[in-house]
Amino acid sequence: MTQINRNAVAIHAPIISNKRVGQYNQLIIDIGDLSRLCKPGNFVAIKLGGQSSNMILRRAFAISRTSSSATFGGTMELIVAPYGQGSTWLCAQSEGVVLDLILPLGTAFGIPTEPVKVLLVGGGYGSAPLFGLAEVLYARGCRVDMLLGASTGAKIYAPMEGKRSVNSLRIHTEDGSMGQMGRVTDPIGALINDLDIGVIYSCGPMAMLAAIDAITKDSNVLHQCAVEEAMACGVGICMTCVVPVTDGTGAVSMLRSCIDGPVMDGARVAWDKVGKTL
Amino acid sequence: MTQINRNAVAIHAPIISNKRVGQYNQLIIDIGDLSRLCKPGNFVAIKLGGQSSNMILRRAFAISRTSSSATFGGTMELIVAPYGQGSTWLCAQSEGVVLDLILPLGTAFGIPTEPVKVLLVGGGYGSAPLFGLAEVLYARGCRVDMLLGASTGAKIYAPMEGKRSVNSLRIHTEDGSMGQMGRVTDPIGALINDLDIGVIYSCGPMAMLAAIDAITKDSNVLHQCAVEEAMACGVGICMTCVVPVTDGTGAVSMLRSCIDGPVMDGARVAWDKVGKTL
Amino acid sequence: MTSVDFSTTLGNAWFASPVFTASGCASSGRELAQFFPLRDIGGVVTKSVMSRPRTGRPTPRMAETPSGMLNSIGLQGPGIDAFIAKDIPYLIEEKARIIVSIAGETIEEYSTVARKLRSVAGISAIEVNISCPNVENRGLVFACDPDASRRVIDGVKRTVGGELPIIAKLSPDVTDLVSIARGVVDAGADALALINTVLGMAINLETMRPYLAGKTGGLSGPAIKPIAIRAVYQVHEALPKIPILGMGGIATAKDALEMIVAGASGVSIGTASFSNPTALITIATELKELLATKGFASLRDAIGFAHRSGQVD
Amino acid sequence: MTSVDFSTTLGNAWFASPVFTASGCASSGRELAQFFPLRDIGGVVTKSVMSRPRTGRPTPRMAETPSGMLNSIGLQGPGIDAFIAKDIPYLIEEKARIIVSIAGETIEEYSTVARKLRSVAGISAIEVNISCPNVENRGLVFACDPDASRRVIDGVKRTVGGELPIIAKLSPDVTDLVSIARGVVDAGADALALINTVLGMAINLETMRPYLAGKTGGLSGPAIKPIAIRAVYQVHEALPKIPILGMGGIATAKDALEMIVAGASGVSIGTASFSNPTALITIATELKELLATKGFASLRDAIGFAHRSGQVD
Ligand SMILES: Cc1cc2nc3c(=O)[nH]c(=O)nc-3n(C[C@H](O)[C@H](O)[C@H](O)COP(=O)(O)OP(=O)(O)OC[C@H]3O[C@@H](n4cnc5c(N)ncnc54)[C@H](O)[C@@H]3O)c2cc1C
Ligand SMILES: Cc1cc2nc3c(=O)[nH]c(=O)nc-3n(C[C@H](O)[C@H](O)[C@H](O)COP(=O)(O)OP(=O)(O)OC[C@H]3O[C@@H](n4cnc5c(N)ncnc54)[C@H](O)[C@@H]3O)c2cc1C
Ligand SMILES: Cc1cc2nc3c(=O)[nH]c(=O)nc-3n(C[C@H](O)[C@H](O)[C@H](O)COP(=O)(O)O)c2cc1C
Ligand SMILES: Cc1cc2nc3c(=O)[nH]c(=O)nc-3n(C[C@H](O)[C@H](O)[C@H](O)COP(=O)(O)O)c2cc1C
Ligand code: FES
Ligand code: FES
Repeated sequence: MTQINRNAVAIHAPIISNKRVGQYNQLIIDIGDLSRLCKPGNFVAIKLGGQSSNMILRRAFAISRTSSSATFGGTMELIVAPYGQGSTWLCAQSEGVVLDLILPLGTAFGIPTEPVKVLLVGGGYGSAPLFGLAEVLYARGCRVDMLLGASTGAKIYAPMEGKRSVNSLRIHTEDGSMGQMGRVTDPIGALINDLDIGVIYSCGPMAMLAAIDAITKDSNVLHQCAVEEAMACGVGICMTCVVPVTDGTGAVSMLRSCIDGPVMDGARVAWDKVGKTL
Repeated sequence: MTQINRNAVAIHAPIISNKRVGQYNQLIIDIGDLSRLCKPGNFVAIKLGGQSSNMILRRAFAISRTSSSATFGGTMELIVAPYGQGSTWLCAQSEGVVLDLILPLGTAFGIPTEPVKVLLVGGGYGSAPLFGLAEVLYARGCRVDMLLGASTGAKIYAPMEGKRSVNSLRIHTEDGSMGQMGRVTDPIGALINDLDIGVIYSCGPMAMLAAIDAITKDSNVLHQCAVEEAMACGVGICMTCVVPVTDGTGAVSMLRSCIDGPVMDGARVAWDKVGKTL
Repeated sequence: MTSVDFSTTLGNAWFASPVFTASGCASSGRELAQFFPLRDIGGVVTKSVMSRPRTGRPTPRMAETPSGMLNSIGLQGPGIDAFIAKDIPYLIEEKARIIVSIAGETIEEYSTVARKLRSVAGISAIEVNISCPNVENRGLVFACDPDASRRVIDGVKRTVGGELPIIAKLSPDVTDLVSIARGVVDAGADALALINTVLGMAINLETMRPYLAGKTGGLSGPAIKPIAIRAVYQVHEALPKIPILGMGGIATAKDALEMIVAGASGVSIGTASFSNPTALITIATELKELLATKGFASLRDAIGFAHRSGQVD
Repeated sequence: MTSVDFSTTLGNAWFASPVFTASGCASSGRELAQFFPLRDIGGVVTKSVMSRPRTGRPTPRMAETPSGMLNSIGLQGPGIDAFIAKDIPYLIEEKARIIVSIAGETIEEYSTVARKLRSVAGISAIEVNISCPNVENRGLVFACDPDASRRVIDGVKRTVGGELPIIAKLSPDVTDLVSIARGVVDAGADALALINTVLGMAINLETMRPYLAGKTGGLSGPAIKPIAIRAVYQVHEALPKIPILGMGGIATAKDALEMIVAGASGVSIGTASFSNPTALITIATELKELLATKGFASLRDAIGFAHRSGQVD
C-alpha cells in the first residue's frame, strides 16, 4: 500500500519574494534544508486566508523549482494563477509573510537512469514543475524538448532562465496570441517521430493528459503525468482526490492522487472513467 | 420612532497608529471630516478579519476621542481590549491597514446647557469614551470628577493627556493593584453628596450601570449611561441588541441599544428585566 | 448598463428585481432607507408580524459562529394593528414593493392576521412564516409538522382569497422537505420561501451555559448556504412550476446566481445586510452583470438552469 | 502537566483520552501515523466498512464552502474481509484503540459485517453508521427512518451480543432527532455518535451544474458546529445516561469543551485533520489544560455541565 511522502512535515516559512509574471505570480519561499527533499512533481499544501479564514482546507501547489543560495538555506518556487478566493489571497501576500505549509507531498516524476529523449508537455500553470524537472533531466544527459500550451499568451509560463535546460521550446495558444495557434496536443504525434521521444512528462488539465494518453497508448512512449484532482487534505486521509487506475489484471480501483500521485503512469490511468461511476 | 444616526456612512479608512497601552490597544484612525460628526457616546462598527474572514458580523467600538490635526484631516481614537478573535485581529493590525467602518452610530451623551457638577464613572474599557466626554463638559464649564474601576490595574485606561479635562480622578481595582481596593461603585453614594453631583455619566458593564442606577434612583441625580448589548448589525435592522426600557406610563418595551442607545437615561432602563423575559 | 431582463414573478405578483430583503433582517425598512432608496430593490419582506404586540426573547439574542450567526429574537414586534397603521404607509410612501410576513401561535392566529391584511392596499404578497411553535400542539413547530403546515396555509388561503399570492416559508429542519413543500402547495401556497434558519446552539465557555438566553437559536449566514442551495434544488426538482424565493447565506452576486440556477425565482438577503447595509444594492447590480456575462438574456432563463445545463455524462 | 483525569467511557469501553478520529477522516490510520503515534489518541474510528469492496462515487467528490466543505465519497473501501485482514492488524500493532465503523445497504448487510467483527480481537467498540441509503426502501436513509434505524441497531446488537459496545451514529437531517435517538437506544445502542454530515449542495458557476458528481454531499467543518452542539445538547437532555461521541466542526480545544459541556463523553475530529494533520494532538493537549483552567478535576465532571451550571434566572 502506498504511503504518504515520508519526508512530509508541517512548517511555517516566510515568503522571500512575490512577483507578477504574465498572468501568474512567482513566489519564492524560504524552506531551508527541506528544499533538498523536494523532487520535481512533489507539491506543497498551503493554509490560506490567515488566522480567521473561512477557507478551512489547504490548497495544493506544484513545487516548481527548488534551489539553495548563500543568503537562504534553501528556497522553493511556486507559480500561482490568481483565480479564486485562496489563490488570490496568496498572490496578494507580500515579502515577509509567514505561510503555514505541509511539504513535500506526493510522488515525483521518475527520472530515467540512462539518457533518453524526453518531451515535456505543460498546460497553463502546469508548466511550472516542468522547468525544475528539465534541469534534472538535462543534468542526466537527456535531450529535453518542451511544449507549452494555454488558452492565451499571457497564460504561458516560460521563464527565461528555465530555457537553459531545454533543447527546444514550442508554444501553442488556442487564440494564436503566442506561438502556434491550436492545442498543445496537436503536434505531439509528429514530434514523437521527429525527435524519437522515449518518455513524455506532462502536467496540465486532465483533458490534456487524456489526449496525450490517446496518442501514446499504442506506442512505446512512456507517459508520466501529474494529475490534478480536487484535494481536501493532500495527505491521504479524505479520499476526495481519487483517480481510476487499472492494475495488471485490468481491474480498476480508485487511487488517491495525493499519495499515489500526482505523478502517475499515464497508461495505467483509466482516462475514460475519470469523473464517472465505476 | 427613533432613527439610525443620520450621519452614519460606510467608509474605508487607514490606521494611523496602533499602540499598546496597559492591557489595551490605542488605535488612531484617519476618518477625515467625519470626525466632526462624531459625538461622545457614538460608536463605530468595524469589519474584522479581512476579505476571507469567518467573522461575518461587525464589532462595535466606542469612539473614545476625535481630533483634527494639520497632517490628517481628522482622526478618531479607539481603545480596544484584545479579547476574542475579532478584537485580537484588530489589535494586530499595523499602521496603514485600511479598515471598513460604519460611523458614527448611536446616540450621544447629553451635554447640559449650563455648567453642572458631573461625575464620570467608567469600568474597564468603558472609560474610553469618558475622556472625550470630559473635554466637552470641561469646555462647557462643568466641574468634572472621574471614577474608574477594573478588576486589576492593567485594565485601567487613564491616559495622561486625558486628565487635563478632569478635576479629580479616583481609581478602584478589585484586587487593589491600583488605587483603592474595591468596586468602582462603592464610593459613588458618598461622592454625590461630597461633590454635589448633578449628573452621572457612566460607561461599563451592565452590572455596574445597574448598581449606579440603584444609587441614583431615589435622588435628583441624572444618570446618563452607555449600555452594551451584543449587537449583530449596529444599524437597527436585527433586533438583537435590545434593552428593556419603561415609558412614561410604566410599560416596558425592548428598545434597540444601537439606535435608541448606547446612551440612555439610566432611570428609564428596567435594570431588573435586563436578560429576562418581559 | 446591461440589457438583461431582471424582472421576476412570485405567483401573480411581478417585481422589477429579484433581490428582496429577508424577513426579520430589515426591521421596518426605515433603517435601510438611510443607505439606499427602498424602491430600488425587488421588495421589502417585512419582519413577521403577529396579532398582538410582542416583546420577544430576553438577551443575549445573538452569538456569532464560524461564517454564521445564531439569533433568538422571538418575533418581537408591534402587532398587526400598529404594523398596518405605521409601517405599511411608510413603505408605500417610499414606493417600496411590500411582502408582508405573518406568524402565529395557532392556526387561527395566522388567519386572523391575514384577515386584517386582506383589505390593505399596496401589498404585493403575503409570506407565511410557519417556523413558529404551535402552542396547541406541545410547541411543535408548524413547519415541522406536515399536517399543521397544510392547515395554516389552507386557513390563510381561504381568508385571503385568490388575489394576493401566498408564499409559504419553510424550515430546513425536517426529514422530508419535499413532502412538506408538496403539502403546502396542495393547500394553496402560490410560492415557497426557502429556507428559514437552521436550529443551532453555541455554548459560552465563560458562563458554561448556552450563549443565547433562549438556549437554541436560528443559524443563518454563509455557513448555511450549502443547506439552502440543496433545499432549493431538491424542491425545484420536485415542483418545477412553483416559484421559490431562495435565501440562506447569500452574501454575493455569485451566491445569488447559485441560488437562482438551483431553482429560485428571487432571493432574499438576510444576515449579509448586517455587516453591509448596502448588500442588496451591490448584489443586485453585480447579479445583473453576472447574468449578462454568463449569456442569459433574462433572469427567467437562469431560474433552475442547473437542472437543465448539459450533463457531461 | 496537569492532573486532570482525562479518561472516558463509551458503554463498557474505557479510553485514556476523549479525543478520537472521525469515521472517514483518518483513512486506515497509516497516513496520520506519520504525524503522531496512534496510541496517543483516544482511539481511531475507522472509515465505514461494508460487506464488499466499493469504489465509491465519481469525482469531483468535494467542494469547499464558507467555513465548511461538502463531500461525497460514497463509502469507498476494501470491504470487511480485506479490512479485517490488513487494517485491524496494523492498528493493533500500532497499539491504537479501535472503534470500527460499519455501514450497509440493507439491514441484513449491517448484521453480516457485524458478525465478521464479533470474533476479531482488539476492537473496543462498533460504530454503526446508519446514514446510508436503504436500497430496500427507495434509498431512504436509514437514520431518517425511525423504524429502519431501530431495526439496524437491533440486528447488530443481536449479532454482536452484549460485549462490544454499539455506538449508533445519527444524521442531523431529521425532524425529531431525540425520537430517533430514543429508538436506537431502545433497540440496544450503548452510545450515540452525533452528528454525521448535513446534506448540502454547491453549484459550480463555470459548469452551471452541482459541483459534486454526486450532486448533493455531506456538509462538515466549523460551519455545522452550532448544529452539532444543539444536537448533542438536546439528546443529552432527553437521555442523560447515554454516552455521546460528539462531532461536527470541532477544530479547537474550546470547540471540544463546548461539545463536552453540551453532553458529549468524547469527541471525534474529522474535517479539522484535513488542514491540520496533528489537530487531534493539539486539541487533546489544550483540552486537558482548558479543563484544569476551568476547575474540572476530571473530564467526567465536565460532561453535560452546561445543563447543570448555575442558571442566573
Ligand atoms: C496537485 C496539485 C497541484 C497544483 N498546482 C498548482 C500550481 O502550481 N499553481 C496554481 O495556481 N494552482 C495549482 N493547483 C490548483 C490549486 O490547488 C487551487 O485549486 C487553485 O489555486 C484555486 O484555488 P482558489 O482558492 O483560488 O479557488 P477556488 O475558489 O477553490 O476554486 C477552485 C476551483 O477552480 C478550479 N480552478 C483552479 N484554478 C483554476 C484556473 N487557473 N483556471 C480555471 N479553473 C481553476 C478548480 O478546479 C476548482 O474547481 C494545484 C492543484 C493540485 C491538486
Ligand atoms: C456599543 C459598544 C461599544 C463597545 N466599545 C468597545 C470598546 O471601546 N473597546 C472594546 O475593546 N470593546 C468594545 N465593545 C465590545 C466589542 O464590540 C467586542 O465585543 C469585543 O471587542 C470582543 O469581540 P471579539 O471578536 O474579540 O470577541 P468575541 O469572540 O466576539 O466575544 C465576544 C463576547 O465576549 C464578551 N466580551 C467582549 N469583550 C470582553 C472583555 N474585554 N472581557 C470579557 N468579556 C468580553 C462579549 O460580551 C461577548 O459575549 C463594545 C461593544 C458595544 C456593543
Ligand atoms: C436576526 C434575524 C431575525 C429573523 N427574523 C425572521 C422573522 O421574523 N421571520 C422569518 O420568517 N424569518 C426570520 N429570519 C430568517 C431570515 O428571514 C432568513 O430566512 C434566514 O436568516 C436565512 O437567510 P440569511 O442567511 O440570508 O440570513 C430571521 C433571521 C435573522 C438572522
Ligand atoms: C471526507 C469525509 C468522509 C466521511 N466518511 C464517513 C464515513 O465513512 N462514515 C461515517 O460515519 N462518517 C463519515 N464522515 C462524517 C464524519 O465522520 C463526521 O461525522 C462529520 O464530518 C462531522 O465532523 P467534522 O465536522 O469534524 O468533520 C465523513 C466526513 C468527511 C468530511
Ligand atoms: S486529498 Fe485527501 S486523500 Fe487525497
Ligand atoms: S444591533 Fe441590530 S438592531 Fe441593534
